[in-house]
Amino acid sequence: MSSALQQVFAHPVSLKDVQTHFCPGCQHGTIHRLVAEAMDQFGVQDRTIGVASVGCSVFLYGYFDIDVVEAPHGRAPAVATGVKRACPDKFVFTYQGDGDLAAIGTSEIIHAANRGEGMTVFFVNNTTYGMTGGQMAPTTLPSQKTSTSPYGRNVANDGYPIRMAELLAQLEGVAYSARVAVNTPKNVVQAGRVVKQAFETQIQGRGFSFVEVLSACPTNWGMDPLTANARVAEEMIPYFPLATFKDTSAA
Amino acid sequence: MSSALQQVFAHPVSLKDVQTHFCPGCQHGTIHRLVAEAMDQFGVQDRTIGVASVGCSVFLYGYFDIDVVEAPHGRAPAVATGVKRACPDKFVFTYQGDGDLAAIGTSEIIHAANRGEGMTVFFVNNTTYGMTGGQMAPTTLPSQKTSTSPYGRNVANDGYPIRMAELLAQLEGVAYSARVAVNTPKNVVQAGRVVKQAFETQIQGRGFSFVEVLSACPTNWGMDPLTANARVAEEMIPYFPLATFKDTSAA
Amino acid sequence: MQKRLLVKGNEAVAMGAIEAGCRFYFGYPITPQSDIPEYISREFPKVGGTFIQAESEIASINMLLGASACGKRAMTSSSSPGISLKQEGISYMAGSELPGLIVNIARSGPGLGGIDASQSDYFQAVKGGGHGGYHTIVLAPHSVQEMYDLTMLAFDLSDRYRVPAMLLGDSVLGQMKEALIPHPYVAPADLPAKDWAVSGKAGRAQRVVKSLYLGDGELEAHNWKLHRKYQEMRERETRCETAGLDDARLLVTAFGVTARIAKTAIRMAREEGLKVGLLRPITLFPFPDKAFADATARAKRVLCFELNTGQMVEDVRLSVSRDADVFFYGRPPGAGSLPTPEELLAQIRKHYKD
Amino acid sequence: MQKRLLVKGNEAVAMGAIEAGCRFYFGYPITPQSDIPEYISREFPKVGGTFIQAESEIASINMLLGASACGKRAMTSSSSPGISLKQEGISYMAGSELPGLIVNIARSGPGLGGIDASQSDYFQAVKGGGHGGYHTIVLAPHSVQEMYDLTMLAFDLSDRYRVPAMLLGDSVLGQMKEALIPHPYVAPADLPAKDWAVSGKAGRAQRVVKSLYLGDGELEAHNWKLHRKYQEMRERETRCETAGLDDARLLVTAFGVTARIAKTAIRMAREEGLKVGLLRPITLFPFPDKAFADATARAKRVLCFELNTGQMVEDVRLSVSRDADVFFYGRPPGAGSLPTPEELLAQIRKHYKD
Amino acid sequence: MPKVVIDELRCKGCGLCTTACPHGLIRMSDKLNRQGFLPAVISDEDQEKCVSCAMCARICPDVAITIFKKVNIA
Amino acid sequence: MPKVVIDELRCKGCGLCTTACPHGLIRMSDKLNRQGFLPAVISDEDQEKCVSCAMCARICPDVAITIFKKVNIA
Amino acid sequence: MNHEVFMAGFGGQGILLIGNLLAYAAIREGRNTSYFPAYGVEKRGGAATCTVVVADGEVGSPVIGNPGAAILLNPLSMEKYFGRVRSGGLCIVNSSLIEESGESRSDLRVLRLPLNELALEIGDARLLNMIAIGAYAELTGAVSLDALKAALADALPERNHRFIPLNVQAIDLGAAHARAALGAAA
Amino acid sequence: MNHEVFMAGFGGQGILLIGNLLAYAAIREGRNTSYFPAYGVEKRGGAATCTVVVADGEVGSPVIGNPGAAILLNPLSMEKYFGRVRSGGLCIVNSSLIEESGESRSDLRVLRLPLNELALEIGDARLLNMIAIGAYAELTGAVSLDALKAALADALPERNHRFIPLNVQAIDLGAAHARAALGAAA
Ligand SMILES: Cc1ncc(C[n+]2csc(CCOP(=O)(O)OP(=O)(O)O)c2C)c(N)n1
Ligand SMILES: Cc1ncc(C[n+]2csc(CCOP(=O)(O)OP(=O)(O)O)c2C)c(N)n1
Ligand code: SF4
Ligand code: SF4
Ligand code: SF4
Ligand code: SF4
Ligand code: SF4
Ligand code: SF4
Ligand SMILES: [Mg+2]
Ligand SMILES: [Mg+2]
Repeated sequence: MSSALQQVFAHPVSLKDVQTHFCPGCQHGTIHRLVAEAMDQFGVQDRTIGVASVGCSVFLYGYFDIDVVEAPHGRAPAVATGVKRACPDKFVFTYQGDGDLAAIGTSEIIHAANRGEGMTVFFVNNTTYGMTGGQMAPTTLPSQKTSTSPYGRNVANDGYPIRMAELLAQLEGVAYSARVAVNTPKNVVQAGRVVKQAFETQIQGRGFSFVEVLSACPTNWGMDPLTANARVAEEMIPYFPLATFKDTSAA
Repeated sequence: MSSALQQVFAHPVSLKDVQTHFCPGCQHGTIHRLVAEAMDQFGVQDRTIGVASVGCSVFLYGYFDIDVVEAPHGRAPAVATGVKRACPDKFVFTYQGDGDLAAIGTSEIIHAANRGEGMTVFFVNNTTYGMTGGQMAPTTLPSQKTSTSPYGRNVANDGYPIRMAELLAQLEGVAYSARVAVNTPKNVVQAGRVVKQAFETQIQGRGFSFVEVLSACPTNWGMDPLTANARVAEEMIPYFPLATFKDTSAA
Repeated sequence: MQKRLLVKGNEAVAMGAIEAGCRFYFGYPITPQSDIPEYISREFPKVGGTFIQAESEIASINMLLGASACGKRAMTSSSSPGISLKQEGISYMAGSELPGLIVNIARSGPGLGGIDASQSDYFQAVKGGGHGGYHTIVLAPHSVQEMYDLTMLAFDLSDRYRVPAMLLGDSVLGQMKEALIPHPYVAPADLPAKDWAVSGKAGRAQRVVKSLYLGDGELEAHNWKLHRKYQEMRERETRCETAGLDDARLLVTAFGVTARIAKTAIRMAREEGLKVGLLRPITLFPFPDKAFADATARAKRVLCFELNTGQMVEDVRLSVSRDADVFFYGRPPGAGSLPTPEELLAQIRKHYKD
Repeated sequence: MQKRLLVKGNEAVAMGAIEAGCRFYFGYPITPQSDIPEYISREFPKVGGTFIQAESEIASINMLLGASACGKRAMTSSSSPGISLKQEGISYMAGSELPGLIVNIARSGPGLGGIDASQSDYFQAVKGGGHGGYHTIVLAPHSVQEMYDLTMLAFDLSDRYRVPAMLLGDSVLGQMKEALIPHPYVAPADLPAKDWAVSGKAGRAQRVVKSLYLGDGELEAHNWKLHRKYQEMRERETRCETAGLDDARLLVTAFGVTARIAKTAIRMAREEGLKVGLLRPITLFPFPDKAFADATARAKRVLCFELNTGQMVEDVRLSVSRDADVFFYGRPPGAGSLPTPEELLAQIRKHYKD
Repeated sequence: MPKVVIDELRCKGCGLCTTACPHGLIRMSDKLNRQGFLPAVISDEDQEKCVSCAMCARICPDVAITIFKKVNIA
Repeated sequence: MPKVVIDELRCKGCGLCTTACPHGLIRMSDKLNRQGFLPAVISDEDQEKCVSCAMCARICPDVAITIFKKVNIA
Repeated sequence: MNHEVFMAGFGGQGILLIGNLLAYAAIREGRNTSYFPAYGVEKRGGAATCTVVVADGEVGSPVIGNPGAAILLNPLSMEKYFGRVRSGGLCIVNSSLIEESGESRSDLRVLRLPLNELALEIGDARLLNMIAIGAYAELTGAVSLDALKAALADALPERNHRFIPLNVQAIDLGAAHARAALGAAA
Repeated sequence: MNHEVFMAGFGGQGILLIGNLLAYAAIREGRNTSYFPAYGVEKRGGAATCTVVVADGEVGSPVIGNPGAAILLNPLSMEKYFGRVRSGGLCIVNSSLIEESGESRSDLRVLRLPLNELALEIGDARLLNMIAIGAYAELTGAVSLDALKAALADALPERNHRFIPLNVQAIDLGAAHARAALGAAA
């Protein structure tokens, strides 16, 4: 009896083997990996059409080795509706930031969800507009300083951070809605599970599935990656609880 | 001791004494009256700015004797935000149909509500696009036939009727959200009470207030006024329950 | 299929689209074009088409973008304010080289305006209402028959050049009924395969439909590519109707509904012995500039007639021979105020010189 | 206030707006103009201004509409794709005769394109990207100082004519820093009172701000009224910079950032002894057509230079004297590919004739 | 002296008031008004039976009904 | 034979893996890599202590870490 | 020859139906035709108007400023449109609702018919529109009465085809009254 | 006289700061100037570049295809931009990171300085940018060293004003090395 080394953690096949443009400590990378892993696991890479949104994740097609359509800012759920209706047998997902999905794209996400479009939406909530330099997002926390809330988000003027996973769970077309984080290995594992649940929801044709992922944006938070990562647990999770808000498979 | 006649029900002062363009049995007229009565009661006619939307109620300025700004279709809450911010001491309201508010204007209503804008929104839900000839609205009931759902609303393709009063009540900026109907004298009285509650919410500066009113559209439902009115109780109220979903004054 | 039917203009568009194999419609109601979605919502179930009444015009154009990216013939329709809302999406489609049909049954503006016929959206359609200096193919029918025929043509041109196409009608053309002779759609044999469409990458390399070009010089190269397509279209795809050019001393030009009025006025003028010709652009983009240059090499006077205060007249001025004089007669749209043939005849008399 | 400051173009816009008394800003982030909302969000609290980061560009333009209807000086800013989204709202403002400032720090398109400087939004800005055939005032700064000065002017013109105004810049003008000499805003003494603004009808008749005109002939009359305003502006408000017109044999014309490049190229040409002049439109609408007609009565050759494939050149062609020749040199925008003065100089040499 | 005044010109003949009156006092005329509608009417006799509860007025979408109540004056 | 393979070129030096390793086996290098980052490293000695739990790999946003596990072969 | 007719009334008077009918009849006769409806504010009750052109050659403008003929069914239409009818033209006026007012025109043939009453004679108040169009066809010859009657099958929805005989009766009644009036006038 | 300089490096090397500094110095001297920065994809780390023009007359184009001078701080910048420097111009190259490669140009003055090491000499690695700009000013005379030093108060945020002396030292060090190289080359 001898021993050998077996690979237990490897780069997913659906993810291209390239360097990303993401900043150090940016968790878009982690979330990309989890989505790619699910694609691998369900064997859908070859029949997946991804819809890229406008935000730091705009280069989706540079990282995922799949067919991709680029949507205008906020409109990914509408574009994905067109895609899914045209190709009902494909696996269709959007990947959107919080500015994209919860601000300019509010109508599109609500109505795609309400129609129960058979798509999966990955929603990356980093409490800011990453790509454009850290402006206030609909999910920016009260008192959080951003480049357009330089004195801290003032809820009286700017409104309240929106909890999208909870809001969408209200809609009848939604089959699955959950919120996860990727700030600890444990949370990453749980996030991976939820991502796969969402995939399954679509593959089983149960309706619209939605995964909100809390994510760090060290660059625009003005923090080093470790501090930024710590903020996820300290400030974000208390406001944005991690939970599954709806799962029709459980019903 | 002699007897005389005292007027116990009169035309509100804030409502112009003119014939409306509404169809026979259309309850936009009733809702106009209730809003005008509240204006009279609170004495705000002279400091009210109404924001008209695009729908059968577009001629707001023809009926209410107040200053009015006309908004593009769906954008009344954004226009009203500009108005209220510019004139914080005025009473500002929008009056919107279900196509206007729950379809094209979804983003605007959600974010105005979420910001807690100190405005009042009257939302007339008649399960159809009245002005444009009876197309399917976001609130069209399952199986309801309209000119764009000629075989009846198919929820699998068209999605589900949205319950706006409940949805908005989820948002923190919302101080008051309720649904009423005007299909019976009793419901009209209750609707009047709720309208006044909404006025009070704004006048007390407590945030965003929202009143959804179920309303008949005999013309586009293809019914005579009495049948249409009966449908409100038979089909609409079961799906759109009459209730106050949020009232921060009660808290 | 040789029967003459009495058909509404809007329905002719829907019929033409279905006949041309369009099976995806995304739209939002707006007068005076709602007959299009209404007809399609009724007929699509019979042919297996997908009809979605979107939550907005913006969602519609982006659903169109998505379906088109999958290689499907797809369309949306709206009227002026709704078309304004689609401008970002149209620009994205142009940048992504996606075909697709956008129908504008134009109404009067600006703003909410009214629902009467208008030609005030000419600039928006032809010069590009969206950002970035792209073009769409713009076809201008002037009869119910053309509403049908040009809808089919629009799909073909759009697919051939991978350029979004717009059919620019107006309230009158949309709401009127006339005789229509439907005829079967025959796909041009040489339409290029849609080898760019996404479908899942099984058995081939990844495909990406996008308008983002950030690499050094990439966007410039992409824009030159688009520009070359527009030039090619300018050379090969201009279409117009002409009449009386042989002896015309004055040329009347108009598109769409005003061309109808012009035809009556020209007939009246000819009856008076005035040698008046017609040059009716059918493609507004590409604009039939050579036709104007040729025609004005002889007829040195052109009267441009529009239901606006002067838009196409600029393209006419840019197209005519240098020594030709271009006159304009137009009125903005407004309730119950369509110009009459008599009114135009008076203008013809005014500008006519033997 | 005579100090020369080193200021970024975007910030100069914000400074100019604050100085001109603008206290309402509504906008949505987009590169390369986000410095404007960032500056304003920082400075407005100090002057009692209201800054709202709206949920979208559409919400922004409609908040602007609302604040403007109340008679307030208000503004929004964005960049190309965002400006496309505002077209319906701009059309409504035009139709409702509402003033207000819309800043477009244009970037390259179509679609998502890139964030480099571009002049491909000329048509959209000048011909009306929205429906209904309206116009907005369009001012084209070419320096940081003008970003400041023309912002102030834009508010004044907009208020005077009750026409929305657009400041059309680009990435380079927005991102560059130059010397700025701030100066106090002085309101023109003859600005008309805003006796149309809503405020609650206390003590007076109802006021309505709207663009809907359904009565017989009402909309046509309204549109003629707008048209007359545009004509008045054409007569009174065109502005341009000229140089070397006395002896110029070739006129170079360009606006905004390309005018900067043109100035260097013209200097180089003059050094070579070529008599080259400059005509730089500052108002793109109203377009300085008389200036072109006058200048080309002498210099018979015009070279139009744009960062696109040919847009302003159409207005130039429509403006010059009939026997003048107009040449065009342009390149579409694209990452890292701004044309150089040397490149333009070569074109000058090519088209120059003594 | 009428307690219920129905403005014939405003009435669009929808009939809602007829169902709202708890005493069934209102009925529809069979004579078209100038707008081409059959307006609501109440007979003199029924005026007497009216309790001025204003149910009919409240439900009228066209604010076509005004209600008076008999009060005793000291 | 390494259980933990850190791709120096992919690593952006965020340090998240250092906090993720339950045994504190990973530390940051003090030598810049070609991208100008200080990459994560693990010493040969620590490779031995590694339990191949992949915590470090899971948290790495740049998928810069690959994990191998010693298995017995019959 | 070209025939243009403008028709107006309030919703429910069946203006659009007879406009359609006339256009269908023209198609049946192999002529060219255009039918153009116009409503009030977007879609809803209220006023309804339409213009029909019947031509042997190409139909030019489908909207006519001064039509050669008009059918006016209610007072409001009379007020708004009577003055627009082209000199030398024809106007059919529903005298049941439109009182003989001060404004009259000597340059027109004006046929006043008590359409509501005539319709009740046949037994259905809704047939007033058919009486009007029958009179129009008879007076102008724009289309033949036969074509008009045949076109009922095109213009009416299937479920109303059983009423075709009644409609034919109304068309004939209108034509008869027109002939009588014509005789009287001649 | 006109001076144009293009500068490039990766984020964190302080390119934009010295670009600003140069422009502020020009303003202090009463000259005209333009400063134009350019980033990579929207806003974020990665590459940073800028162009500064200093002129006595009006500044024409703020973006220069072939600048008269360049400051290149990392290998990528060298690869992309070295070839663009105008013939007869000057290029300051950070030899700490940029290896002497095959591609050299004889039509340029190229000054290779080990900026990282020099910065460490003064005690702060971040000062490499100041050394570079000192060298540039010295070699071109675009602005005086005094103006450059005075402009530190404009370009640095208040909270960093205490580091001004250190920055001055770095500027002087750069200038000294430039002079030395100039001497060597002369
Ligand atoms: C219509 C339009 N508006 C604005 C922008 C500018 N923009 C690009 S990305 C973005 C927001 C990015 O934030 P988010 O969606 O949260 O994604 P993140 O970068 O944070 O992942 C914005 C506003 C745009 N490209 N298009
Ligand atoms: C941008 C735009 N899209 C569409 C329309 C057409 N339109 C006018 S009103 C309306 C909907 C009316 O329905 P609703 O809001 O429910 O009001 P209702 O008439 O039922 O009271 C629509 C789609 C428009 N005017 N503008
Ligand atoms: S800016 Fe923020 S979201 Fe964007 S790549 Fe950097 S860290 Fe990630
Ligand atoms: S169409 Fe419907 S909503 Fe509009 S006025 Fe008529 S009944 Fe009322
Ligand atoms: S007031 Fe009451 S009792 Fe009198 S008619 Fe009206 S509903 Fe009937
Ligand atoms: S409710 Fe009003 S409008 Fe309806 S019938 Fe009665 S009085 Fe007339
Ligand atoms: S695999 Fe586990 S034990 Fe080994 S280095 Fe990584 S986190 Fe530490
Ligand atoms: S988590 Fe990944 S990128 Fe970050 S330091 Fe560790 S290996 Fe490097
Ligand atoms: Mg974000
Ligand atoms: Mg409705």
